[in-house]
Parts: sequence; structure tokens; C-alpha cells
Amino acid sequence: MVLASAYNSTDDNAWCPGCGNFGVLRALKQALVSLNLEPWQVLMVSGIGQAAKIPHYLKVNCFNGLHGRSMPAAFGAKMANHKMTVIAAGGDGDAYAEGGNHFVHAMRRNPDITYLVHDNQIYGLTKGQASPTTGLGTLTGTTPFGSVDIPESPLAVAVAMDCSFVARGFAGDLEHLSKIIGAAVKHRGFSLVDILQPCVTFNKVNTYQWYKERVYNLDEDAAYDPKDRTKAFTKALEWGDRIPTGIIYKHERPVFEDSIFKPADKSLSRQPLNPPAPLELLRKYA
Amino acid sequence: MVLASAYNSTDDNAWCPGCGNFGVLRALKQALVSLNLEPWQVLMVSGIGQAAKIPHYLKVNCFNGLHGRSMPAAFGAKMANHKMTVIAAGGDGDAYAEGGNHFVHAMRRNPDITYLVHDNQIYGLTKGQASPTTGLGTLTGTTPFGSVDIPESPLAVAVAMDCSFVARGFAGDLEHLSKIIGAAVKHRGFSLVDILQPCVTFNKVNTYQWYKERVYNLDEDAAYDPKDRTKAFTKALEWGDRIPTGIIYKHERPVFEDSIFKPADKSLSRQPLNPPAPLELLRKYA
Amino acid sequence: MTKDITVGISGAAGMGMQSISFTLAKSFLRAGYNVFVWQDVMSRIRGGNNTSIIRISTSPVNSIKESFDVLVALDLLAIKRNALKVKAGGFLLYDGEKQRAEEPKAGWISVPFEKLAAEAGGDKIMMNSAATGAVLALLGADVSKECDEVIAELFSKKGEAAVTANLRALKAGIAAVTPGISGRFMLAPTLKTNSKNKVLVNGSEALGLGAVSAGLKFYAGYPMSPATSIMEYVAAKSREFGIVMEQAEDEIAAINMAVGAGYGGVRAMTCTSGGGFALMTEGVSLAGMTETPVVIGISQRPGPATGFPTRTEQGDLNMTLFAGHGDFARVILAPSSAADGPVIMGRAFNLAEKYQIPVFVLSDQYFNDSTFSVDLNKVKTEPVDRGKLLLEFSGNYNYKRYDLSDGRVSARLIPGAKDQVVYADSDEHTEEGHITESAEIRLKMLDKRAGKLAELAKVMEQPAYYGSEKPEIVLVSWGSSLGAVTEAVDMLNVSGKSAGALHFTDIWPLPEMKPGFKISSGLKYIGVENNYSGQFADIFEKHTGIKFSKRVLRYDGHPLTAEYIIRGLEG
Amino acid sequence: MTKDITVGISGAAGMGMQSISFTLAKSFLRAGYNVFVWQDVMSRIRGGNNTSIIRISTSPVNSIKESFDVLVALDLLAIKRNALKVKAGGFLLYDGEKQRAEEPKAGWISVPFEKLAAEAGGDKIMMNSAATGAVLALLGADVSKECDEVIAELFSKKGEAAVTANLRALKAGIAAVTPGISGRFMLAPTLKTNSKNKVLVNGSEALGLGAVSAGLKFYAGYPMSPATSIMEYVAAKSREFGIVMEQAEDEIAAINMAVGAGYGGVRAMTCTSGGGFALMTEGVSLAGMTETPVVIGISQRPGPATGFPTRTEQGDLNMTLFAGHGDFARVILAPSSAADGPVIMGRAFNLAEKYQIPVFVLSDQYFNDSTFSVDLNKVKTEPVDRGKLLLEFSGNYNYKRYDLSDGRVSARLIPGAKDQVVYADSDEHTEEGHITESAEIRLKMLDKRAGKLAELAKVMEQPAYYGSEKPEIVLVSWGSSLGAVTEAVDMLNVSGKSAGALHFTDIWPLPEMKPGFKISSGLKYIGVENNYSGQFADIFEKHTGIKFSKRVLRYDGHPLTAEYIIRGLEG
Ligand SMILES: Cc1ncc(C[n+]2csc(CCOP(=O)(O)OP(=O)(O)O)c2C)c(N)n1
Ligand SMILES: Cc1ncc(C[n+]2csc(CCOP(=O)(O)OP(=O)(O)O)c2C)c(N)n1
Ligand code: SF4
Ligand code: SF4
Ligand SMILES: [Mg+2]
Ligand SMILES: [Mg+2]
Repeated sequence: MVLASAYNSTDDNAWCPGCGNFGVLRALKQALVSLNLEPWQVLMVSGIGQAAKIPHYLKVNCFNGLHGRSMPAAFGAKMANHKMTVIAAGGDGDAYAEGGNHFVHAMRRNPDITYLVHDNQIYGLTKGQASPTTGLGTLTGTTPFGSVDIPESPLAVAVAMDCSFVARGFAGDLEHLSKIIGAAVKHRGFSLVDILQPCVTFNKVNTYQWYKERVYNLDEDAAYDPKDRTKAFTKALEWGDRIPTGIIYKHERPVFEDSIFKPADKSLSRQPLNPPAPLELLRKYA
Repeated sequence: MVLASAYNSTDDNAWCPGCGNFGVLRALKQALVSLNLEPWQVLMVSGIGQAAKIPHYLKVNCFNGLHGRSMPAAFGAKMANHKMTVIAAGGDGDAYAEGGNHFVHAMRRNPDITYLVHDNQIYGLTKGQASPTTGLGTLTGTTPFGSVDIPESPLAVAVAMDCSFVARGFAGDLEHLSKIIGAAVKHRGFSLVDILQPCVTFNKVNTYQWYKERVYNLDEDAAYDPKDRTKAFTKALEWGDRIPTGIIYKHERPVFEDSIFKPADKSLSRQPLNPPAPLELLRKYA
Repeated sequence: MTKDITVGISGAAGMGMQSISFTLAKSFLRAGYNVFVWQDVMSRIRGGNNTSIIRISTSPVNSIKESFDVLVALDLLAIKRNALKVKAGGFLLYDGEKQRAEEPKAGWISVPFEKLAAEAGGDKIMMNSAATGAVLALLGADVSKECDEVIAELFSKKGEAAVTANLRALKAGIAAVTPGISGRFMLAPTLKTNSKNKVLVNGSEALGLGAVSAGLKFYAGYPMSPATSIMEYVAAKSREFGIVMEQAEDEIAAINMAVGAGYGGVRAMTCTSGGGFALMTEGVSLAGMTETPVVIGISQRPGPATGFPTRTEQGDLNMTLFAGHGDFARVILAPSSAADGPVIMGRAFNLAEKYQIPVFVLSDQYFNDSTFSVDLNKVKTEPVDRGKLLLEFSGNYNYKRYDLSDGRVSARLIPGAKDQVVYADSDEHTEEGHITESAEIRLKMLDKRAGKLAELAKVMEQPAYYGSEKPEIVLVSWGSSLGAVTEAVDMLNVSGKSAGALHFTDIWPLPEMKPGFKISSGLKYIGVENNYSGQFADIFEKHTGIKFSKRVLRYDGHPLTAEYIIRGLEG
Repeated sequence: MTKDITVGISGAAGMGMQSISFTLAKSFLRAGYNVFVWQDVMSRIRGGNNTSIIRISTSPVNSIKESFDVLVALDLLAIKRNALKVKAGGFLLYDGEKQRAEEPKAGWISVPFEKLAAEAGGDKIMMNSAATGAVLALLGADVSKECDEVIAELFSKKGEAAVTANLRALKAGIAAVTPGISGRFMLAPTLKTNSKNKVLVNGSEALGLGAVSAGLKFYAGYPMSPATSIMEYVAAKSREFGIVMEQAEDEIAAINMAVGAGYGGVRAMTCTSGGGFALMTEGVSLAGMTETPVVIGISQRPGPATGFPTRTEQGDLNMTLFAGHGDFARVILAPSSAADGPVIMGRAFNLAEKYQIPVFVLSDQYFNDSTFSVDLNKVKTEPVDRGKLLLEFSGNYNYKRYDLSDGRVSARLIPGAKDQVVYADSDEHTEEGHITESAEIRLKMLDKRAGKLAELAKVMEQPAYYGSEKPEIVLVSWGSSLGAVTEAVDMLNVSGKSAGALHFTDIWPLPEMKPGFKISSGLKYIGVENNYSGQFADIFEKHTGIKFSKRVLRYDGHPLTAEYIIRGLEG
């Protein structure tokens, strides 16, 4: 039995008091504990942003790389350590702007990686510019006359890419979020969890209150079948008075690692190198 | 009346005999002629690849930039010349791999640009590696044991991004393709035309024959309503025995330029600079 | 009587240190002093420890001092991290009722900021006005009229009540300092008329307004400290001056948009910091190959990778010089102070268009985030010169974008000209702009593009020389370090060591050097830079053949100061 | 009797020039000759004009000649573009029945390739075997047995009939050359035993197999000529040797994947060319900051931008040296010939892991696409040394990734070790790998990372010296130009000018130099490079203080040749 305290980090937390990121941190810890994983079995990869600092605030293996590049770094780290639980994390700018291309292509590969996107609909660390999910008309540092680019629905894109697990969480609902994260980690294949995460400093529109008035728990709707792609697409686009949280789309698809490793294989990083001799390879050119 | 010959280029054509690109070239010329546009009124921007050479083979203004970067270069050129007809072109690798992020964000902005993607499901210029649209299991230079990453449906992604005009053409059907391109150029807003374009040299799977056996003309189906987003999503995903060509999704959305320019405005590049004096700006800091 | 005072305002991010420093700086500026403010900040939105450092002087200042005459410590961490930086005889102002952790030392003065704010009838945040008042009291100078005005302007949008309450808090702060200590520093008086035509502007604003006044019409960028504020400046002005400003999805998009707009015929710019610029390097090469004018601002911060994101360094010069594959001409300019903004940006756009090349403006966090006193009478400007730009071209589809017949710069026709088309090409190309496989054309085109450098070297400006006419040592420096270096020269000359500073704002290509001072035997050259290896020193040595006898380098994230340079010369 | 013959095979892309050159090269190799093949190609899939240039010699050759003894022209354009390159006394073989445009000149021999192919019972493509035969006839040497074997191997997968028909076409081609001309060049005989242990391998294959034999376990890349073939080699071998190979969506993904895998604990590599590398530079900085081993292959081609995509240049050295923002240590190696593949790649991975840095392997189109004769007895190898790599670490969550207590390289624990976690961080960080704001730690960490360079300089290898013991001139060169430079030295020494070549494969950091020849007064140094400005020459001058009296530079997309160098020395 792993205790939650096993995950405690001594690193000084740099988030603003009241930030939604704290909810994500708590939910993630709870999910890892419920999965009975030890800190050393977990490898987190993150980008740059307020959200991307999260691995420092739990005790896990961590590659805190570049802004927007968590996906490829996570893929490389996973291929070297496919027996480990790999979780990537970052903000909405990190994931959908700078990292937009990697996000799309990670879904094509379907490695067994969970991606937590702390979606505060704003750039936090750089002090309040528009992100790809910022609502139309929003005033930000770079959109002083209101944002004119329509917000992306990452969930709809994920369904369009046939991502094998697509969910939305809310940082203000610890229990549900922790369940969603747990399910995402357990799911074999690429899992996206887009998390509504209030930024109390820079996003004065999408507040806790704003989200609370809108979110509902889709997982409680027994009639909803997350395997139906068309329905999932419609559900993914639902955004207004009602915003669904929970598992929007989920299905089984071949996992990237399975095209390479056999079930009994150790992680590559723990296998002996055993390279062929150069002469052996050269002799083929006689 | 503009004649097709007005568009003739003297530049030596570097495509393989029989390549689907010739069909695209012919259809594009025909569309421009039918729109009665003079060569100097048209500005093409392309990336790098076999497809991306197309502006050299007609006579138009042309910025032939970097692999994957036609979208941002086209955006910049359009903002400087919003009264011109701007068309971007490139291959499937150019558009959906190297340029994947720009593709997604161009749709958010919705500038009045038409994007022709010559989708041969392979990297032509670099001699036959997998592209984002290469079918599962295909043997290529980089997938000698069969491609394992699922092919992207660019049309589905475009619908998910609420792209204002989404169509598929086939290089083997000149008349239909030319109509589609014409409609795309006429449409105000961002238009994607993904064009099935046989690569006779490197793609031995998706041949003229293969496509011909599968494509059908959706535009002839009076019952199909391209404004219905959910239906469009399903249609965009149709790929197998039957492959729809024609306009998959189309609707009106605010166009980026309209947030900046008034209808009477000349193109920025043709307005006098008239910058404010530095002292005028500095005095505000007294 | 003191002529030069340094005040630190320290506290957690979000506490409002910048509003205190702004109020103080503006008040003293209007009273006729010279002021300079630097922000020493952590990468945090709330919490941590940030310090605004304000220097107030009777003579011009463009750099900071390392220690404080007065420190306002708004929380315990501020005391912990900064108390030792207070000079002997200096004061630390803190709210003893709230920050009780330590035994107060000599010079620590408790002022109950929070209580004063509450009494003034405002909420906690008004403690900033109380703190401002306490500082005013210590500095003795009569700037209360100016300060009242500044506070009134600052809070006017929050309503009359806010103004009155803040003014009350200000007075309470002034009164809270006991008479014996009050006025202790007694700043030497200046003439208020000195303030005529003086403004307070930070480096980012100076670059932003420089660009706007140079005719910027297209800006695309991606947020990155310390460059974001340039973009936000341009965004705010975009409607008024008809500029298209768009936040790109990434830096690659930003540079390609700007190059597209440059091809399209407008003055285009993008700004970023080192990490973002790394992503732009292919785009730089594109501008080089297509001969497209574009201005790229690089606001440096310490690397590698994410590095020390809110600190300063001049560490990206080598990368800027060699960014992009292949050989082509480029220009690098580095402003020395905010006053340079208009002329540097004006020249950047002119050089970009006249030579059809990418031009870099290299600043840094110290420059961008510092607030300078700028004398409007001394601001140089540069008239717009768009070079060989054409809107029409006679004939019928006969224009050649890369015509080789008229030197290295071909006439640049803007697309949309009747009966002409304009081909720009990232492949090696013919005069018409079509892809070529000819080795012969390749040679000519490469000579054309790269050969512009020699022509540019003739129009680059001489370094500024400051100091002794017959120096024993010459400090060689560039960009934002001018203030610190000239101050070091003054200190050296005062101490009897004959010194001068040769300071560069035109970094690449270097002009043929006309030193501006008498070269004597035994003259020593010292490279002074805010980076690890002395990147400019390497370029200078190669260009001039002169070897530095020493390099004074700083790379701990802090800016160069006169004290640091003097220590470095001694050490 | 001729000892050194150059044969050009020219035609449109898709006509099969490479299969002719392959057959010839392999046949002569097996017969005991040294062979070298370079591909001079356009950026086309079909059409245009490409030439395979084969050199056959009794002594070792690693470079090409500029003119041909024999040219096989498979179409009209091939004649047009190459006829003038045929030496006086040389021959041009063409199919006069098909290519009738010009009046044949002296030395033009019509061989009806297509007809011979048809008669041999095959389809048109068999004209390649007929052409091969015609060349064999001219060269006189008895290699027909070897050639039969090679053809049999080549066509065996197409079935017995294809083999027989091709052999028939070959014989017909031999017979078609009239006796008086046949054997005109009469290549000097060699011993077939010379061919023992000799293989024919191109540069890309050499790098690919070098990496695989060094224990490569992860490769990510994005196609870009001339680097794509390295990726395709690794892909083909991935199953057999348990390598994860993935085509990335772009170069940024590729480098970040490789760095992620390097952190993850396996030997990881990515390869690209200049334009793709420009996109990787931020990732390079990431490797520098996180101290992650990674090997980056850069196969240069002429820039800027898309440039001259299928041609050659050594123009990306500066970019490689300064790629990425901030200061950190890196290594640059540049192989001289395919025989270097294993040792260079072995050293690259060892240095990357021992010093926990990015290591670059800089080649070029000339290197990657050329086929070298490699003597297996002379192939050096390098045993695997993974440096301070740990799989376990005793204690309980007490491991520090950036421990400062043991010099500049900290022990590198691989994630997944029981009761330990490994933090790698792109921000400035503490020993534990957490984000820090401390200037003091910043200084220590930067000294740690950048200071590795001085340690590396001690282990870098001396340049190879070739030529006169007491030279009057020394050619200084690097990487792929070894063959051309040593040949130039031979030519100079034969002509009575005492010359030597100082050739570098270890490019950065440069080792302390032990020249390997006697330095005489009046000794002249000449920089020889395949680029516009002499990028290595600059580095060499700075490092050694030696000034070049001349730089022989080539930047028209063609490789350096001995003739070009000699002309350059004279000009
Ligand atoms: C290449 C690069 N570009 C830009 C930045 C600056 N930057 C750091 S975080 C960030 C965006 C932060 O927004 P988001 O990803 O939504 O994270 P949040 O802070 O909101 O959690 C940016 C633009 C960077 N570090 N690197
Ligand atoms: C940054 C960069 N990476 C890679 C390349 C090499 N490259 C040129 S075209 C191309 C892909 C071609 O495929 P596609 O875009 O589908 O066009 P096609 O040739 O099939 O029409 C690649 C990888 C490049 N020019 N620039
Ligand atoms: S800025 Fe916003 S997202 Fe960042 S820590 Fe503060 S509240 Fe959270
Ligand atoms: S390689 Fe394929 S896509 Fe390219 S020109 Fe040839 S047939 Fe067309
Ligand atoms: Mg965010
Ligand atoms: Mg393609």
C-alpha cells in the first residue's frame, strides 16, 4: 500500500494561492495512490508554464523539458522505459499552441501515455495572453480589442484523431477528477485529459464559479456510450450553459509499444546493449 | 476575359510523367480562368515538396517558402495584400506533418485563403517515406515493416476545427476538381481542399485505379447538407470502399481580415506608411 | 546632501512593488531628477521575492547600484533576502507589526504600513502608498507635489475616493517617519525645469514605439519573457496606427508570417527571446535566401533552454550571428538605452529594406524591463528609407525579382502590380525566382546575397567613445551595458586611473574602426560583457586583431554594474 | 596501361544510372581495384540530368576527378550537359539510334543499347546491362567473371530469366565495342586477392551501421536529403537489433524524442540536414541544460533555406557550433571516409554519455551519397563506454541528478530505479533537479556544464597529417574533403612542391595541436573548405593563432577535387 505522503515533494510551490493547479495536483496524487504505484515507478514529462511545474510538486521521476515539447520527450522516455507509467503534463498553450503538432501526432501513435492538460484558457506564466482555448472576444494582453480567433475544442480534435481515451476534468471537483485521471492512467493507449483549471490571477472570465455553474458529470449518465465516435464528437463540442466532464470517448486500439516489444521484454533502458560488431554489418557489403 | 494561356509558365516542369500533380495544375488553371482572375491578382504561397512546386508551373505571384510553412507565410502575405486572391499549396507531409500546427491554427483564424493539399499519402520529393495520411501497414522507406501510426483524416480535423470550407478533390477528375477549387477560392474564409493525387512513382497502393474505384461525387447528392457539422464529421471519416469527393462542410464565419480592414481599405502594402513621430509616442510617458 | 540614492522595494510577486517604484520614479523625474529602475524578479506570478530597484540622481544614470540606501521590505522573505544589501548608514523600512520574525537591527525602521492603510480608509493594497510616503520622508527632497499628482493620475480611473485615500496613506507614511530620521538623506535639490521634455520609458516600450514610429505594419509573435511586453505594446497601438498584430501559434509561425508579410510589401517584425529564437532560425535562413526584409527582436535572457527566465544575460550574440544554415548577410544592432529605441528601430527597418535582409535588434531583460529617464531633446530619429521598393513595373510580365544587373540589391516589386508577377524562392533560384540546378547561377546568387555584408560594413556606425582622451585602459562593451560601463569609467578616472569605454550598438558587421581616442603604448583593452565566454570580445578580437588583456564577464543572471566591473578589473 | 580511370554514367532520374555504377564498382572492387562513386544529382524524381561518377584505381581513392575517361550518356540531355567533360582521347558511349540530335564528335561511340536490350530478350531497362558491358569492353580489364556474379546477385530476386537476359545484354554490350577501341584504356591489372576484406559502402550506410554497432537503441528523425538514408538504414535494421525507430512529425519532435530517450537511459540519435537542424536548435540547448547525452547527425547540403538540396557543401559548421542559446559544452566530429563510420559513431556515443552532452556528427552530401571502398582490416572500432551510468542507487529517494560533489559530470541514474526518482530540468536547477532562483547555484551549474569543454579538449584527437615531412605549404581541411586534399598533396609533391595536409575529424573542441610535421620558416598554411567563408579556417585561426595565407573555397554545390584545389592554389 502506497501512502499519499510518499508522493510529498519538498520543492517550494510557485503557484498562486487558490490556483486550480492545486486541485489537479491533489487529484493526481490521489489517483496514483489509488493505483498503488510507487513514486519511482512513475515518470512525468512536462513542458513549460505554470501547469508544467506540477512534477516538481510530487515526488516522481521527471523530465521537465521545453515549452510545447512534452509529447515527443515523453514518447522517447516511454520507449526507453515502456514498463513505467508515463504521464505528461502542461498548460493549454503548451499543449495546443506551441505543442499543437506533437499533440496531433501523439494520438496517431497511441503510445501508453496519459496527457494531463491544465486548461485555464490563458497563458499563466507569461502573465495573461490568449491561448488556443481562450473564448472569442476575451480581452488579454495580446488581444486588447478582444480575441478574434475561434477557440479550439481539443476534445473534438482528439475524437477526430481517433484518440483512444478522451476525457475532460474539472480542477474544482477533486473526486471526479481523480477518478478520471485514474481511468486515464489505467487505459492502455494514449489518454487525453483536458482539465478545466481556473487561473485566479489572469482569467477573470472562466472562474471556479463560471465552471461550477456549467459542468456536469457525464460519467453518471448511464445512457451515454463513450464508444460511439459520432456522439462523442457532438459531446466534445458541447460548450456553453452545460459543459460535460468525464469520459467523452474511449476505445481500444493497437498500442505503439506493442508493435515493438514482446510482453516479457524488460524496458530497453534495462536491457544490455549487445550491439553487433561493425565488421559483421560491414561484411554484408562485400 | 482571361485566357488559360495567360497562366502558362516557361519554367521547366520537374514532375514525373503521369503524376497526379498535372491534374491539379490543370484544374487550378481552369478554376482561375473561370473566376476571371489575371495572373497578377493571384498570389500563391507554397512549402517544399513535389506538390509545392506548383506555383512555378503557372504564372502567378509566388512565395515558395519552407517545408511546412506555407500557412504562416500565406497569412503574412495576405495581411499585406488582403485584396489579392491568396492560394496556398503543398503536399500531405508539408501540410499535416511539418506544417501540422499551422494548419490547425490557420483554421482558427479563418483568413480568406484557399489551401490546396496534394495528398498522395507519401513523401514524394524525398523518395517515398510515410506521411500522416499513409495507410496502416504500408511499406515505405521508413516503415519497412509496415506503418503503425494510424492515418490522419485531415477533413475530420478540419471539421473539428470548424474550418469554414472543407472539401476533397481527386486529381483524376479534372472537371469536378476545378469546380471544387473554384468554389473554394470564391468562398470567403479559410478553405481546405484535400486532393487525392496519385504518386505514380512511390505510392503503389493508392493509384489512379484505386481512387477511381472508390471516389464518388458528393456534390451530386442533393440530400447532403454541407452545413451540418455532425454529418460532415461522419462524411469526413468515410474512407474505404467509398470515398466522398466534393464539399464536405461549408459555413459562414467571421473572416480574420474583417476584424482589421474596412471594405474600402486598400491593401496595406499599397497604403502610405504614415507612421507617427517618435516624440509623439514618447510624450505619453511624461 | 546626497546626489545619488538607491532605493529597493522588495516583496512577494503581486504585492505591488512596481507601483511604488513607478510612483517614486515618476515623482522624482518630474521634480527634475534623473531616475532609473530595474526589476529583479523571480519567475512567479504570486509569492517568491521580487525587488524593484530605483536609482535617483542629480546626474544621468542608466545603471543600478548593488546596495541600497533605503530598502522597503514588504514581507519577511524580503527582509531575509535583502537586509544585507542595505548599506551601512542606510535604512530598512518594514511593517514591524506584521513582520516580527527577527530582532530589528540598526537602521531598521518599523512603519505600520498596513495599519496606516487601514486608517487611511483603504484596503491593504494602499500600504503601498504609505510605503511610498515613508521613502519620501527619508529622502527629504520636496517632491510631494509631484507625488500627489502621480498618485492622482494613477488612481483616477478607480475614482475620486481611491485617490483621496491613497493620498491620505501617502501622508501618513511621510508622517510615520520620526523627525530625526526623516530627511536623513537630504537629496540635493534640482531644478524642476530639468524635467521639461523628460519622460520615463522602459526598454520594451522604447523598442515598441520605435518600431511603430518606423512604420511597422505587421507584427506576429509568441509570448516569451522578456520580449512579450514589446508585443503587448504593439497590440495596444495596433488599431490606432493600422498595424496587423497577431499572436502566432509558435515562433516558427511568427517568423514565417513576418517574412510572408515582408515579401508582401509591408514593414514586418517579430520579437522573442533566445529559446523562441532558436525555433526561428530556419525562418531567418529563409529571409536570407529570399532576400526578404524582416526585423527580428531578440530580448535575451540566460540560457540554455528555459534557463533563468526572468533574469538577464547577453548570451545570444553568437547564436544570432550564426543562426540559420548557409551564408548570407545580416545586421545586428543592440540598443544601449531607451533613448535609442526610435533610432535603432528606424535604422533596423531601413537597413532591412535597403539591403533586403534580416536585421536583428538584440536587447536583454535588463534593457527591456528597466525604466530609463529619456530626454526628448536628445532622442535621435531616422527618416524612413525603403530602398529599391516598387509598386509598379512597366512592361508585361517581365519583372525579375533577383535581377543581377544592378549590383547586389535588386529592385523589389510588391505583389499585386498590374501585369507583373513576383517570384520569391527558398531554393537556389534564377533571376526570375525559379528553382535552378545551375552551379553557375548558384555562385552568382550566393555572391550577391553574402556579398552585401561588405557593403553594409561601410554604412555601420562607429562605436561611441566615452572617457579619457589618452586612456590606459579601454573597456569594450556593447548593448545594454553602456550605463554600467560609463559609470565604471567615471569611477576609474576619479580614482586616478585613466580609462575610457568603447561601446558598440552596431554589432554586425563591424565598421572599420576609428577609435576616437589616442592609442598609447601599453594601452590595455578589457572586454566587458554580461555572458559566460565573452562572445562579443571574440568578434572584436577577430575583427581588429587586438587581444584583450582581460575579460570581465558576468553570468549569474544579474546585470553588469560599475561596482562589478571595478571588482572584476581588480580581481 | 592506365592506373586510374573515371567513368561517368549520365541520364535522366529514373533511368538506372546507379545500377550501372553499382555493377561496375562492385565488379572492379571484387577484381582487386579501388573504387569510389559519387552521385551528382538534381532534385528530381524522374527526368532532369543525373550523373554517377565512378573512379577505378589501382591505388586507394576517396575523391572524384572532374573529367571523364568514359561517359555513358543515356539520353540527349546527358550528352548536352556532359560531353565537354570527356577528356581528349576519352570516349562517349551513346545510343546513336535513339539520340540523333547532334553530329557525333571524335571519341563518340554509338552503341545501340536499346536494341541490344531488346535482342537480349529483355525490356528497355536492360539497356543498363548493355551499357555496363560496353564500359567493361573499353576498360579492358578482365572483370567479366566478377561482373557476371554481381549481375546474378543483383537480379536473382527477379528470377532466373532476368539474370540470364541481363547477362546476355552485358555480353552484347561488350561485343558491341569494336576491337580497335575495345580495351583502349587497358586498366593495369591488380591482384584479385586485394579484394579480400574489401567492401563497398556509402557514407550514409557507414554512419547508420556505425550507430547500430555502437548500441543505438532509439532513433527518431524526419526525412531530409541527404540524411534520409541514414534513417532508412536504421529502420531496416530496427527489428533485428531491437531499435525503436520512429519517423517524427517534424525535426523538433525528433530531437525532443531523442533527448527524452537519452534521459530515459538509451543511446539515442537523430539525423537531418541544415534546414531541419535549424529547427532542432532549441532541443540542442535542452540537451545542454539537462545534461542529456544525444547524438545528432547533420548531413550538410548547400543553404540557405531549401538551397541546393541534392548538392554538397560544408556550410553548417558555424551553425552547429553555435546552435542553441546559452553556453554549454558540445562535441563536433566529422568523418573523412566511410571507413570512419564505426569509430566516429562509437566515439560520438561514448563522448555523449561520458560527458552527458550533445555530440554532433557532421557529414555532407558528398560523404553520405558517395560509395567508398573500405578495407575491413583497417576499420577502427571503439568499445562501448557509457560513463557514469547507474541502474540502481542505494538509499531512499536521495539521488541527485546534478550532484556537484564529483566534478563536472554527475552520476546518471536511469529512471525506474527502485526507491529513487530522477529529475532533469530545462530551467536552471538545483543539484536535485528542481527549478532554482539562486544566482549562486546558477554560477556553479553553468561552470559545470560549460566547463566540460576544457576537459573534452584533452581527449580530442590530433588531426591526421599526410605528406611531406618538411612541407612548404600545409593544406588544412576537415571532414569529407580528405580524399581530395590528400590527392592534391600527392600531385603537389610530384610536381616538386613540398606539401602536406593537416586534416581534422575532431572539429570541436580542438585539441592542443601537435603538428606532425616540421615547421619551417616561410611555411604557408592554406585553408581548404567546401563553403563560402572558410568556417573551419576561422576556428583554426582563432585556436592556433596561425593565419592562413590563402583559403581555397568551393561553394557551387560541387565537392572539392584535387584539380580544384590545385587551381585554387595557383589562382
Ligand atoms: C519556445 C518558448 N516560447 C515561449 C516560451 C514562454 N512561455 C513559457 S510558458 C508559456 C505559456 C504558458 O501558458 P500555458 O502553456 O497555458 O501554461 P500556464 O502557465 O497557463 O499553466 C510561454 C509562452 C518558452 N518558455 N519557450
Ligand atoms: C525542415 C525541412 N525538413 C525536411 C525537408 C525535406 N523534405 C522536402 S519535401 C519533404 C516531404 C515531401 O512530401 P510531401 O509534403 O507530401 O510532398 P510531395 O513531395 O509528396 O508532393 C521533405 C521531408 C525540408 N526541405 N525541410
Ligand atoms: S497565474 Fe494562474 S495558472 Fe498560474 S499559478 Fe497563478 S492562478 Fe495558477
Ligand atoms: S514522385 Fe510522385 S508526386 Fe512526385 S512528381 Fe513523381 S509521381 Fe508525382
Ligand atoms: Mg494556460
Ligand atoms: Mg506527399
